[in-house]
Amino acid sequence: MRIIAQEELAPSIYRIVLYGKFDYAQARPGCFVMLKLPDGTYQLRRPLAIAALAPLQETITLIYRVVGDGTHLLQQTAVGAQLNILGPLGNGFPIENVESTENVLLVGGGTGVPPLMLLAQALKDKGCKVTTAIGFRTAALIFGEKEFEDNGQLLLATDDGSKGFQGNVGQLLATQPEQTYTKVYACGPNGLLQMVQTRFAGTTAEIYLSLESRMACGVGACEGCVVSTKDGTYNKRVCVEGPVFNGREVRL
Amino acid sequence: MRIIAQEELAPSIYRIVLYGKFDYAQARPGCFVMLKLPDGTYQLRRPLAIAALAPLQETITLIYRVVGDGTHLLQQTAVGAQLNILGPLGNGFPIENVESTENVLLVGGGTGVPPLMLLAQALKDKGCKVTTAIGFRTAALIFGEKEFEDNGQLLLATDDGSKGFQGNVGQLLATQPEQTYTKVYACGPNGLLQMVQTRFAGTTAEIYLSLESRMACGVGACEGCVVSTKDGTYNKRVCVEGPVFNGREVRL
Amino acid sequence: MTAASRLAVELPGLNLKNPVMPASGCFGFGDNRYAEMFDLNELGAIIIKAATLKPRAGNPVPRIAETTSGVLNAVGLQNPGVDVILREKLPVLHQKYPTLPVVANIAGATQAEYVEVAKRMSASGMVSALELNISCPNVHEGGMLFGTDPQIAQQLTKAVKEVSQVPVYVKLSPNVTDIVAIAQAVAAGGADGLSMINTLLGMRIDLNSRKPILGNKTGGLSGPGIKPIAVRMIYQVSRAVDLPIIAMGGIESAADVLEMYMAGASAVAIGTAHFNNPTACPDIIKALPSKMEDLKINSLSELIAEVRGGYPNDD
Amino acid sequence: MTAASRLAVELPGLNLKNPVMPASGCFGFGDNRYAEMFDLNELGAIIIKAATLKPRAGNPVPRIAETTSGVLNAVGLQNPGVDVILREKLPVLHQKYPTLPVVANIAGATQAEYVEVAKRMSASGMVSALELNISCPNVHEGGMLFGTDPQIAQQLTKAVKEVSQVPVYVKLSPNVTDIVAIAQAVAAGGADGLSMINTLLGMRIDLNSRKPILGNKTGGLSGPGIKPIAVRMIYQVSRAVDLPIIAMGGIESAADVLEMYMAGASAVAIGTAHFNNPTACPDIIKALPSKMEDLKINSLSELIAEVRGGYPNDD
Ligand SMILES: Cc1cc2nc3c(=O)[nH]c(=O)nc-3n(C[C@H](O)[C@H](O)[C@H](O)COP(=O)(O)OP(=O)(O)OC[C@H]3O[C@@H](n4cnc5c(N)ncnc54)[C@H](O)[C@@H]3O)c2cc1C
Ligand SMILES: Cc1cc2nc3c(=O)[nH]c(=O)nc-3n(C[C@H](O)[C@H](O)[C@H](O)COP(=O)(O)OP(=O)(O)OC[C@H]3O[C@@H](n4cnc5c(N)ncnc54)[C@H](O)[C@@H]3O)c2cc1C
Ligand SMILES: Cc1cc2nc3c(=O)[nH]c(=O)nc-3n(C[C@H](O)[C@H](O)[C@H](O)COP(=O)(O)O)c2cc1C
Ligand SMILES: Cc1cc2nc3c(=O)[nH]c(=O)nc-3n(C[C@H](O)[C@H](O)[C@H](O)COP(=O)(O)O)c2cc1C
Ligand code: FES
Ligand code: FES
Repeated sequence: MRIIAQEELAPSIYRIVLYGKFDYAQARPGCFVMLKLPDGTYQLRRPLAIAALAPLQETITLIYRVVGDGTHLLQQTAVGAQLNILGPLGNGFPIENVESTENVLLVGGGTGVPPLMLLAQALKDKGCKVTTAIGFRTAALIFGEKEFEDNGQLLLATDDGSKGFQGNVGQLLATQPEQTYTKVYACGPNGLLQMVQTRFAGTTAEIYLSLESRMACGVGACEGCVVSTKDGTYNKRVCVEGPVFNGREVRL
Repeated sequence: MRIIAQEELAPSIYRIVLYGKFDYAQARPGCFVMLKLPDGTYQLRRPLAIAALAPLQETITLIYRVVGDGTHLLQQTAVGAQLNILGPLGNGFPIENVESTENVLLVGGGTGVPPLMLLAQALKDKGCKVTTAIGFRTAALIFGEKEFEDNGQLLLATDDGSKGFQGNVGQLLATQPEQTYTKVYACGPNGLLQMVQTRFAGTTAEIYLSLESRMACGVGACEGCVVSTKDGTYNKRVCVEGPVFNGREVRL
Repeated sequence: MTAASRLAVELPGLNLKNPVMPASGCFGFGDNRYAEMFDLNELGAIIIKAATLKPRAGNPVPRIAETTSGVLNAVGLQNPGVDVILREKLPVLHQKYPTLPVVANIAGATQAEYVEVAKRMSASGMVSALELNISCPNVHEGGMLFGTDPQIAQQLTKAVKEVSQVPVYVKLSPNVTDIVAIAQAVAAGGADGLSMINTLLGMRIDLNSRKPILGNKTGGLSGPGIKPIAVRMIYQVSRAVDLPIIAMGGIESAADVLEMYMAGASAVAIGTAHFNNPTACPDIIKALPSKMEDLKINSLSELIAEVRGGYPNDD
Repeated sequence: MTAASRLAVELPGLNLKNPVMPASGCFGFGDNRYAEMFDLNELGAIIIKAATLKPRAGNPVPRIAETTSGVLNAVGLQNPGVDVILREKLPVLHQKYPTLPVVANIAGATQAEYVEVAKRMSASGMVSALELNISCPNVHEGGMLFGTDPQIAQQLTKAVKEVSQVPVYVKLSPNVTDIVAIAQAVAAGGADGLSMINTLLGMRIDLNSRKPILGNKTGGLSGPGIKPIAVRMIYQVSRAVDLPIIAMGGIESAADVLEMYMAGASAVAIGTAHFNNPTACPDIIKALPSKMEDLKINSLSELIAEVRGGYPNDD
């Protein structure tokens, strides 16, 4: 696919828009792509969640943080360059059975935020009441605000209190009145996911957690990305049985 | 240095012009540069002879044949890109003591031709009578014709006779009347250099041969590029004591 | 000679229309999404993920780390065990691709385990050959020791050969002082062929945590960075041991395949290259004929004969 | 703590203002044009090209071949012999850079040769330490065998230690099944430190000629592709043997240096990186302090103490 736009959303956070052939029909919120870096040195593709989809315009949007050599190179890559994209991959968030009357919560942090953007929109399209709680280190790092506000209610937390609630998302949620969410979807660092598991364990909400894992193939061929559920040890591959798992079953 | 021009001279043969800081004062005909390829995958720079120098315009010209991955990548590199150049390196052809009255012969083949272009010009500037004999596989592959004709007499050979003499440069020289060249300078494949050694062994001409060798450092640090002379085995480094050697001493 | 027969090679148990197969551990049991990207019938064969007697959960995550021109993996032979493989994995593969030769990679912690897995696997009628994995650097029992001690390697090969109903290729570890000694030992043990090389033991350390990235600390290094080591070992072994070699280690292109042949290979396997290029195998198969033409190679079988028949004239 | 003392490290015989030195064979005797590109006084030390008793012409050309993220070399210890080095090379180096510590890499075909070279070299007053090269893959006599057999390695170390007037670092070969056994053997032989790793034995074949590119056929593989192997070996050895390690193998950046420290290194040497970047050493030295700051490393000597003091708590 061709890079048609690339912009900085916040320090070290970039949005990249890719145009071209893609299996748009199969792409669901929570799915990811394996992006081949435009330099033969790298042996592994990089997994990145789909943050937005525009089948008619034939574009997908990825939002990534520059953390290492690969994302640094991606950031350096000029608009116009072709990128080899494998995907959509992964199961995505289960939303088929969400009713328009449901009250759903999205919880995210850091680079776990992008897939929630696509999810929020899909749930809003279904007519649900969407609440999103996301946390950042500081106000300058916030992105996605508008997208979440457009699709429901946004609860913002920053570690330093420079915007929204001061503290992490877990602490933010603790201050909220007990709500009867029917479904909770979360993506972010393991700490955040564990917090969500604990916080909603006693509720009747269905919990869906999107996981990260170091991947080689991204398609279920190498057993590199495994995770354990209550049914076994390393019995699930994040790339095919995930990245989204039932939060009551997956062991973090 | 920055690439300011790149053009195809003949199939697989490219001329590239580089602009920028360079130690022009030290560059002599027969000197080479070690060019760092613009891709981190490559561990070794590529040695290329200086084909033309324009100190006032601050440019150097290299002429190269695409033979492998490195030269292929170079050919793909766009005008405007920066290339890291190490050089000028090597001893170059000895021309300090050439007198304006001398009758000199240049012999070249294939990618041995580029350094002779700069040499022909320098010798012409000194007022010498320059004859150049160069060989190519076929007419389509010829380059440098104009440059050599501008600086003296050009004898052309093609293996298939499609232009000039039919045969190799050695055969071409055999057809020429015995001349009293005071100096013979040659650059090209080993076969050609050996022919020159043999052909002029019985004459009084000084013979200078420019050699190729697989190099790692290019600066005399690794002993990778050695060649033998009559005084010893692998006693000379092509990158510092060469690439130009006394043809009566070097063992090919 | 037809384009097809140019690529055909014959090895014990493996009558291959072309020499290219996915390497063990990089293509599961053919039950992954790579299989949606091309028709596995295009492959010369497929080498499946290691099978052990009991299911193995493998090593702690992270199991994957990238290195310069390489990948470290410490999967640790995760697999559902030979019985599940025979019941659930191989029948599906066999039914979908009835003519695709299957090479079963087998591993164990003890000789008895290897023998038992070999017995069951080779009796299934669904595999054309075994690949005896005596070289996995990522398991703490057995694994590597079987591949680093010539005597143990020979005994194991012999024991497996006694029960196997299909030819046995022994997969050698490069983490040894003298690969030729191991190759000679397994040849003496009755191996029908060799498979080389498995991964080199390596490590990466995370600068922030100051700890190894991999859960298992060390992992096996694969990819193009190790190709010169593979070429050297195949070259040395092919001159000392008269067994066909399935070559692997960093192959990414038709040129790499031919370099392996010139070193002494009879067939090739592709692992790490899949991760960047899911259609690495069919791409290489397609590119081979014209690359061979460039190099004036009429057929792979003639190339094998030339390379491996030519040793006496070699200095 | 001053920026300077952050980089200072102390090893037997080597009191270094920073830990960075050119690796043997990649910087001659300091008598090459790299020395025009920066002031060698910036270096922590310099390791000079191998010295043997007699002059050596080395291996046939070609001696250099590139591989993916690596270089193969088969120079074959070309050098003018210890006496010429002592008479012509070291005095020049010493005069130009009187305070630059020099580590002399020494090699031989027999134990007697090693001992003789060690005796002369260490008595010269111009070298701070010896680096006993028992690991050169590019010579057919001695060389590698000294580095692959623990007993021979131990004997040799002992013999050299008996005559050497300066500390002795033994340079280990990675081409072994068990690097720890060799390290333990040379430690028992009295080594003052270790230097690791030398190159991995590799090969490239030219597709047109169908023959190995290198005149020597095989060569030693260096460069970033081998770094994970170096890290693993240094990690293993540093946990088993209480000797300081000069680390090398694919180091290109300050980050690579720190990864080596976290594996267990006390100093580092840079080889192949010079070929792309002649100022690799000073560049790395300059980059180290800020990289250390990023990673909250106060000083290298504290990092050594942390890493190598921390093993009991390691699982
Ligand atoms: C399913 C999935 C979806 C993801 N979606 C996003 C996203 O939308 N936005 C975003 O910024 N990041 C996302 N990540 C994390 C992202 O893949 C890593 O940040 C990225 O691969 C780092 O590459 P690098 O070369 O810059 O870092 P390096 O550290 O140099 O990478 C080295 C290797 O480690 C792997 N790696 C490093 N960090 C991670 C990580 N956190 N998770 C998985 N692999 C890692 C890399 O893929 C590569 O193989 C996702 C990860 C997964 C598994
Ligand atoms: C002093 C000197 C001057 C040269 N001048 C020119 C010139 O002006 N024009 C030109 O076209 N070529 C010249 N060459 C040859 C040129 O260096 C090689 O063609 C080029 O390095 C090939 O690089 P590659 O990556 O395309 O080929 P590959 O074969 O992929 O290169 C692999 C490695 O082999 C080395 N190598 C391959 N062929 C040669 C060769 N013939 N000589 C030396 N090293 C080689 C490469 O440098 C590299 O390290 C010169 C060589 C030397 C030593
Ligand atoms: C993720 C991964 C898993 C592997 N699993 C196995 C395995 O189960 N059994 C085995 O014999 N080799 C295994 N290997 C080694 C490969 O089969 C192959 O020998 C090695 O990777 C070198 O080839 P390559 O460079 O093409 O990957 C594995 C390699 C990788 C990268
Ligand atoms: C061209 C070249 C020559 C070398 N010569 C020697 C040598 O004489 N003695 C020695 O002990 N090691 C020698 N080495 C090995 C290096 O010192 C070093 O151990 C190895 O290259 C790994 O480091 P690197 O990856 O930074 O190059 C040589 C390496 C190269 C590339
Ligand atoms: S990344 Fe290979 S199985 Fe998931
Ligand atoms: S290339 Fe290193 S000495 Fe000439």
